[in-house]
Amino acid sequence: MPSLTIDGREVSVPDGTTVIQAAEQLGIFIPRYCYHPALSVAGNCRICLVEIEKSPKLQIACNTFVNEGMVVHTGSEEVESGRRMVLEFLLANHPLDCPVCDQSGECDLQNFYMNFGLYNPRFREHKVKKQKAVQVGPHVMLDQERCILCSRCVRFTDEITETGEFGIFNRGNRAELGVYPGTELDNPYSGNVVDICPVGALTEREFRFQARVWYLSSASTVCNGCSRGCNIDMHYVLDRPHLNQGKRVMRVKPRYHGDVNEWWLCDEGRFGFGWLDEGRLEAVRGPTEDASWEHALNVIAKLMQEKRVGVIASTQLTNEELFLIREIFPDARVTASVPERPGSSDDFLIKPDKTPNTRGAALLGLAGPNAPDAEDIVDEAIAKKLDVLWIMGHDLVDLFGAEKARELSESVELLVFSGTNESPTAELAHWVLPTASYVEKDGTFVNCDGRVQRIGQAFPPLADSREDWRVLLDLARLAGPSLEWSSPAEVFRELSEAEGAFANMSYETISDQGALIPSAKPTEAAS
Amino acid sequence: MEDLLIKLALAGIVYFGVLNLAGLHTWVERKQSALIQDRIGANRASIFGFTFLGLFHSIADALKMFTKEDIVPTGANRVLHTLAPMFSVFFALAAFAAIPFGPALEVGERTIELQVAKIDVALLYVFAMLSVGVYGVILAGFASSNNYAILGGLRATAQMISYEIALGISVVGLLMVYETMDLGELVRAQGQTIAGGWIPFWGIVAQPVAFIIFVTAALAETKRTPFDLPEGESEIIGYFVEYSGMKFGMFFLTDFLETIMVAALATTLFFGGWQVPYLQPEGFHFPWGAELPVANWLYVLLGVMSFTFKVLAFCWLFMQVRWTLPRFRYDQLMKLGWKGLFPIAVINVVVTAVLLLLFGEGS
Amino acid sequence: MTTSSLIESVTTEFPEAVTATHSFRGDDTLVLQHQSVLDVARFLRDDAALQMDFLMDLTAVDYSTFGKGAAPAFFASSGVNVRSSSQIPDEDPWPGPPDEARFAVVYHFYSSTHRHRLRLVAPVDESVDDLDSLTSLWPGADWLEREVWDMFGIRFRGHPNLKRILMYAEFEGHPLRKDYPVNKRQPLIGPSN
Amino acid sequence: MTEKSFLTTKLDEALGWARKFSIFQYPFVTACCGMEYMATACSHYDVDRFGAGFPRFSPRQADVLFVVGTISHKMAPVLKRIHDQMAEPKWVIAFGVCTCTGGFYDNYATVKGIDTILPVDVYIPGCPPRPEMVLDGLMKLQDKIATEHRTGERPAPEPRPDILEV
Amino acid sequence: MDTTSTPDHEHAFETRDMLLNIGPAHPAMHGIIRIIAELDGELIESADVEIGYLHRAFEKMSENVDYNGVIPYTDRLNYVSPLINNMGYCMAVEKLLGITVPERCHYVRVILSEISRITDHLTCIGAVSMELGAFTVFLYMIKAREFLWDLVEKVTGARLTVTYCRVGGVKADLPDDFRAPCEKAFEETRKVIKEADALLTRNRIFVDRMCGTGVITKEEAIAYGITGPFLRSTGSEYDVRKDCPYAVYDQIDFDVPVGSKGDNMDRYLVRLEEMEQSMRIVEIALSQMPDGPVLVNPETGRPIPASEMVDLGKLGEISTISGGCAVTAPSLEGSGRGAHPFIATDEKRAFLPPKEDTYGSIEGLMRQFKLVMHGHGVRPPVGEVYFPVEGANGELGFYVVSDGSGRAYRVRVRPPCFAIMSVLSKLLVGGSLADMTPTFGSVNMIGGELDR
Amino acid sequence: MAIKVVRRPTLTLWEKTYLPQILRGLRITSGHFFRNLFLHTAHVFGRFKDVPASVTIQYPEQQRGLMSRFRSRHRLMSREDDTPRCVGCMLCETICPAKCITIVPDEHPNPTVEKYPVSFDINLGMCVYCGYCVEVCPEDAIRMDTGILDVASYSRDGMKLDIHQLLDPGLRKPIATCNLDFPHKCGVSGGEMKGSWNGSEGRS
Repeated sequence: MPSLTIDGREVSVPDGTTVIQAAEQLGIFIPRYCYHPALSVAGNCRICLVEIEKSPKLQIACNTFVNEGMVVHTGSEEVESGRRMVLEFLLANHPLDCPVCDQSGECDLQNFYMNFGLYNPRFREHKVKKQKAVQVGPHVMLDQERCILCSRCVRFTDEITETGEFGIFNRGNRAELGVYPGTELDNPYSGNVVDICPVGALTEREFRFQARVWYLSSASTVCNGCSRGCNIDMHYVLDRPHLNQGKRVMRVKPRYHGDVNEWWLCDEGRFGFGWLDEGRLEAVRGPTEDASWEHALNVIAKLMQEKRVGVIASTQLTNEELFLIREIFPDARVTASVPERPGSSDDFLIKPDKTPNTRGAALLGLAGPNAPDAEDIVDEAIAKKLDVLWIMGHDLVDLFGAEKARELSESVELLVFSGTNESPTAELAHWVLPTASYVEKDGTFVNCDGRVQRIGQAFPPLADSREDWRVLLDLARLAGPSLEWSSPAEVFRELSEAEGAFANMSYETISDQGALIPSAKPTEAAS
Repeated sequence: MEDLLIKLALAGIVYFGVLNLAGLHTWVERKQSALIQDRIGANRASIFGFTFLGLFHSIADALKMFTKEDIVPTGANRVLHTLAPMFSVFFALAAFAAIPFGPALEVGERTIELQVAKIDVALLYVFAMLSVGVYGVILAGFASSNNYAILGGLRATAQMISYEIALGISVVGLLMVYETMDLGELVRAQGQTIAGGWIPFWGIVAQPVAFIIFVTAALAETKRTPFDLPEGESEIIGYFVEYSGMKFGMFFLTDFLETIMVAALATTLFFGGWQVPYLQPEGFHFPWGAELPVANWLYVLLGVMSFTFKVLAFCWLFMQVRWTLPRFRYDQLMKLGWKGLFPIAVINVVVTAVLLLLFGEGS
Repeated sequence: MTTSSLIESVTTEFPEAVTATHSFRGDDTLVLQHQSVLDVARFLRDDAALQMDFLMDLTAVDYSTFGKGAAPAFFASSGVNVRSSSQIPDEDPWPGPPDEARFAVVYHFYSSTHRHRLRLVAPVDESVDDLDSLTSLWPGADWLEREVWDMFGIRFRGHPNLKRILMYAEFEGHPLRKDYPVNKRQPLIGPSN
Repeated sequence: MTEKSFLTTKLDEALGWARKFSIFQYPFVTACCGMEYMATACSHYDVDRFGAGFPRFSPRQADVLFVVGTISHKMAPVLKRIHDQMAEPKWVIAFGVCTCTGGFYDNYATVKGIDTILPVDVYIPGCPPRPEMVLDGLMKLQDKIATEHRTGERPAPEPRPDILEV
Repeated sequence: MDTTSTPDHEHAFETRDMLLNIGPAHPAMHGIIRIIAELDGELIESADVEIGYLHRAFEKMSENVDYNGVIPYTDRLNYVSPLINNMGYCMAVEKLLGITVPERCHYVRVILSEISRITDHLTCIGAVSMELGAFTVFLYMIKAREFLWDLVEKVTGARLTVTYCRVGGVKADLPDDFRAPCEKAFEETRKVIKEADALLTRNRIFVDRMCGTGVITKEEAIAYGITGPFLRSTGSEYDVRKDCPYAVYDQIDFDVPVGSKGDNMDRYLVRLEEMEQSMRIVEIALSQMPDGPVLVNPETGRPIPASEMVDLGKLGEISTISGGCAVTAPSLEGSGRGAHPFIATDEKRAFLPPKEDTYGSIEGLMRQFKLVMHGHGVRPPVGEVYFPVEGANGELGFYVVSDGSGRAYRVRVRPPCFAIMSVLSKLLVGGSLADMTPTFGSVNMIGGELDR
Repeated sequence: MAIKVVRRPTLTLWEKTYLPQILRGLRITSGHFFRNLFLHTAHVFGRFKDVPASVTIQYPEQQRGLMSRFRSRHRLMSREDDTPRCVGCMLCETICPAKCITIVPDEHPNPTVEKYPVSFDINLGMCVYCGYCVEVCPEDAIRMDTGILDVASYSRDGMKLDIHQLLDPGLRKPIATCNLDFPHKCGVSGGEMKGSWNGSEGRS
């Protein structure tokens, strides 16, 4: 354990640590372009220069291993001037692209320049022209002029996805990044190269020119695309509806979580947010024209008390909502166990189970071996053993075929559909309740590893839609003895008391890292 | 019958002239203030492409005000509210009847006095009309059921009553000098000359102090700046705050009518009315001995023109004053009226009396 | 009077009332317990060496979201800290907002004789009702305190007429509090007379 | 066209002409725009040239309500009342962006454009509008008044946000 | 016009005080305050002053825009002398940042804020005289103001809401041909002041109305925190420009006019004299300010149209354009690379680069973006400062708290007329209704500043 | 410190009679009156044309010269081929304190241009003429030098300018069809996108 001094503060780190890592432990940020903790060290950008005492020249922090008694200065005048030189070189051929570059605002060239750049440029030569706006894959655009050849993306495709599409061609100031001829950057993780690109060379095809990054607000949440539960940041814009055709969510970025997804996110999760703003249910629909929430809830509450009820809940719902369903419908036939066709999967992030909370539903007894099967409930309903059936988000037409769905809607007295988006089932339902999507509400999911993670509300529900938990609580208030809870946090508190698996958990302890369910055996190590 | 026709004709001429003059007055006021203030003033209203220096704006104003909605505020006394502006205009107009605006015209056998009503105590009549006019203002203030209007009305009342006294006393000296209350006679009396014929013996010569008092008090009577307290816009907006449309227009008109009235009075009392210097009914008698005979019609014409010119000059002066001075404060106004003008006017009368006693013809 | 002696003379007089001092960018500041504001202010005004005859300004700051502003989306993903515009240090760095209290009532004093200025900061919470009004010392504090009440909802003990001044009486809430959204409009009120 | 309707039309046109050139304004001056309002009214621009030289401080006597400057929620009822007090026919000019749309004061205290509480005839944007812009707006109002009398009806109300209940 | 309490005819014979509701829409109230006065005849027995009718949430808005974004809002604080507000705010933020600006920039700010002060006093005196009925004086004053506004427009590109100062400098240098029109405008102004002086100062009507009305003692004024001409009329000599000099006021020789009685007359005279002193300051400043950029300067290079420069820059042909000077939009005159060192601070993280850099180099372009993008911009260190300047009405203080982000955490203005207004009801009581106008007029209440 | 105590006027007895000051005042105002009257008359006869009789600028016949720096209505600069110089970098939209600029950018087929504004609207009803947009534009694409001052309008919508009007300051009315030959989607220009989106518009 060598200990060293960085900017006057002492730290002990394991052997083989680099200076940049040691500094990070102290919370000292050393600028970097080529260095990325997940990738091998290349040491070619030279921006991470630090001054190490007794060393004649400035050293790059990313490739210098710590020694006992090392004294490092990261902010001295000499260091800054060294970095200034590096920046001068990097900018010498950089095009004047900030106005059209999607990266400006989160561009490390801009950031570092502002901190210690050379404000009055000395380099006054013609810039080398290269190819601009090359589409290298279905999701990624490349601008060779902006590239600073840090090779992060090359290393990513070589080391993480091991697909190796990228390469650096030519030499000197003609060197340029590109994909190998005949290949295309189409691996399922291609979006990640955009994240790791420190400048605007690689940009997202989908996000391209939709909004400037400084308009974006960010909310941290968890991807609902599969049971992996990757941590993500949802970037959205609410106050500029003229952008991106009025869609609120602009893009999704992975959020670092060492045990779940590290820095990465699959393309499916990254670009699969379109449904949040498209084809949404916006108003309550019912048998009458002037359907309203109050009306709908009254009808449902009334029938609920008197008739035989079935609920097909969804594993897209949060634990709190599933718990509420269980509490509110004690006598009903309730299940969240719906046979979905397994999707694609790999051994990196993507899981075959495409819903985020199967594990949670199972813990609450709504899914898994003990829970009734959805198809059975539907059959019971068709057989008139149930009068009221509430479908939460599932598309029965897709699951059991149009014929059966139609039969169902005719045989039950009341078919309620609640969900976020239009679906064929919604057409058949008697009452359609628009509910909030997962970014519009608070709650928790349990991922495949048994990690309880909070999703957190990013923005209020669209139009007249309401969060499921709010709907359920309102219903409970109308139907029977009132539940005293008024927020997901309170529901969760109750849940943690009621369910052993969630014992001693609260939103505070979950925080942004999630909490492992003690009983959950780590089925597989997170990669 | 013929007399009646002549009277009617005279009345027609006078009121046509006065009302037009009042209309013109709005234009003059606008243009004059514009000139004083380095502006241009209204100049864009045009009929068939002619603008006549913005003269049509006055017509537009009148037309518009006639057709503007008339509002009687809730809580106001409807009858009094309607009556007040009419009061004002009526008495302002009535006063003009006694003003002689030219020498007697001889048509054949007839001698026509250019005066609508020949009243022996014309001066009293005019003052009476002016005083009654204040009721319009008081009623307006009272009937509007608005605190600002009441304040305006109260101020107007106090102001007019206080200044009326000074006004009345200021002309007493004049009466003593000319020994008549008939305005026609008064004017004729001012046709004499003194100092060897060099100076016409006008009221201003006979009573210079009275003139200043008279003009000041008369300005106060007309509520013109610097005495525009009843309508002091920046303080209380005015007694007519609740008036709209033509009723407001009437107050507006009254304002100008009274200005003209006062100008006419000042002319009549102190500037020899229709007298032209050195012009006697037969012709000019210049002090250096030259004479120039003038026909009667020319004499009358010159007289009327002289009168009109003098009135206009006074109007100009009043407006010039209006655009020059700030406004008095209420107590200062009262002080000026009671402690300034009133005693001076009295002293003036006494001095006049003493002088007349010593040097007068009667002595 | 120099900076240090100005602060010192108050600290020696009120050793337990003053909780912190600094003079960031040359502005002498005393952080006080709010109970002692009246006494300190009286001392400032009457002490011959201080003679702070002007109460220049009286306002408050809602520190409830200080340093908790939502990070813009791009910082979250880039991971890069951007330095503040200026790194020009001050000899006496600003110690930061008062820790526990939500609000800080800020007084600026000036002495026309000695030409020195002093800032008093009194941290208070919403519930505090023993912050004394300075109206007894400076009549000019009347409106200033009313404004603080109006904008922040901080009460002053002994104020003769603590009612809204800038907003209308029907207005609900205190707009300069950080939890009041900037464009949250309330229904228009009808004519009040 | 019959003789009579010809006459009334002519009369109406004359009336339109009169109203166009006799504009007594009620300046409802609240803020910065007042400075430019002064500039417009004074010697250099001389709004009197358009027959709009008389500011009447009684709404009863005014034809055009000049709303000059930001209207706050506290002020809105007063403005509304003054508009109600004005005698017909009356027009409203929104002077400056604060009155047009609320401008950049989009906050708890301000009204987002006076057209949310009154009908507005002419909008003069600018912050504050230069006197030339004001005179231009005034001429547009004059056009509107004349058109109104020529065609016999007030031009259809312009689209504007729903009137809020006051 | 807004009135209360209809008289009750039934009790007409009881003597009662009349409750008069003056404002908020009243010609003398400049629109935006309301005085509920109890009248005994013409005497005001009690007066309740209500403000807030122009509350536009300046302080709240300032927390929601970046540092330079506050400047347009400061224009509209005291909208009669916006440049002083600009200057006060910018200097407060500069103090917070710990940066200084070039000397010429200081002089430019001083010149413009003194011109603003003249326009403010012109408007104030004009308004007072108008309300006293001397309408012509008002028109003369506004006429003179128009000449001064021409100067302001020439420098800043706007007549009233100038948005001229920036954190760390000013938007543009003075134009080369500034001196001559300035002299011309001052000549006109002096003429007007002389005329106004002749029309008013020794006119007994005016003197009677101004003398002895709205009297306040020095001690009272200080207790109310009153500053500026209002305080100086009482004989106190407190003037921020002299007592706590900022910018270059300590290098300029000028007099502080003070009164003796503290009545409306004194305030009128002090303002009249202050205009003269302000003109003197401008003249001195013009003569002793350091020279600006030399126009034919090899440094500034040959002129290239801005659009050409942008296109060449985009094509990477830097060598063609480097060293050239951009011919920019006319509203950006005087802010080019040549003028930049004279009007802007050295601190590059606070001030936009000259247009040549933006158009012609990636460094300048990045700096431009960094200073504009939300969350980047000018980011002062955490801290709080208070910075006073002498506004037209008195001490205009800006208290700025920063939490280190791109937006101010709190901006507080110490509005000079707030203090004066708080004493107004006291000044009115005992006077007559007619005294209200000169007293209120001499307060020179500016709604934007009072209510913010 | 230089203190100057202002001299209060002490009126002489003669001045206390009001008269001297009235006369003096009348002299001044009459001076203006007669001077201007004389000059106006002289102008009618074509004399002394170079001495103005009044300071009034008779807008609209007479236009007061604007200072070169004056910020008037905006315009968008165009390239040689009449397409806008604007690349939709949105700095102006960002800095605009009034949020009166709305830009919808899109991809331009020409990779050297890359980005262009599909719509560029300025709501003059919001604009405060601060000039920040011109100051921050890195492309010299927007200027405020048209000198257009007749911006008054009969409706809120009349104050909104779309990209066509901004490109051609002479254009007063929105044109129905697009005659610009750059890939400009006329369909979405103008005010269509504004406010149509649910939930974003705060209710006032």
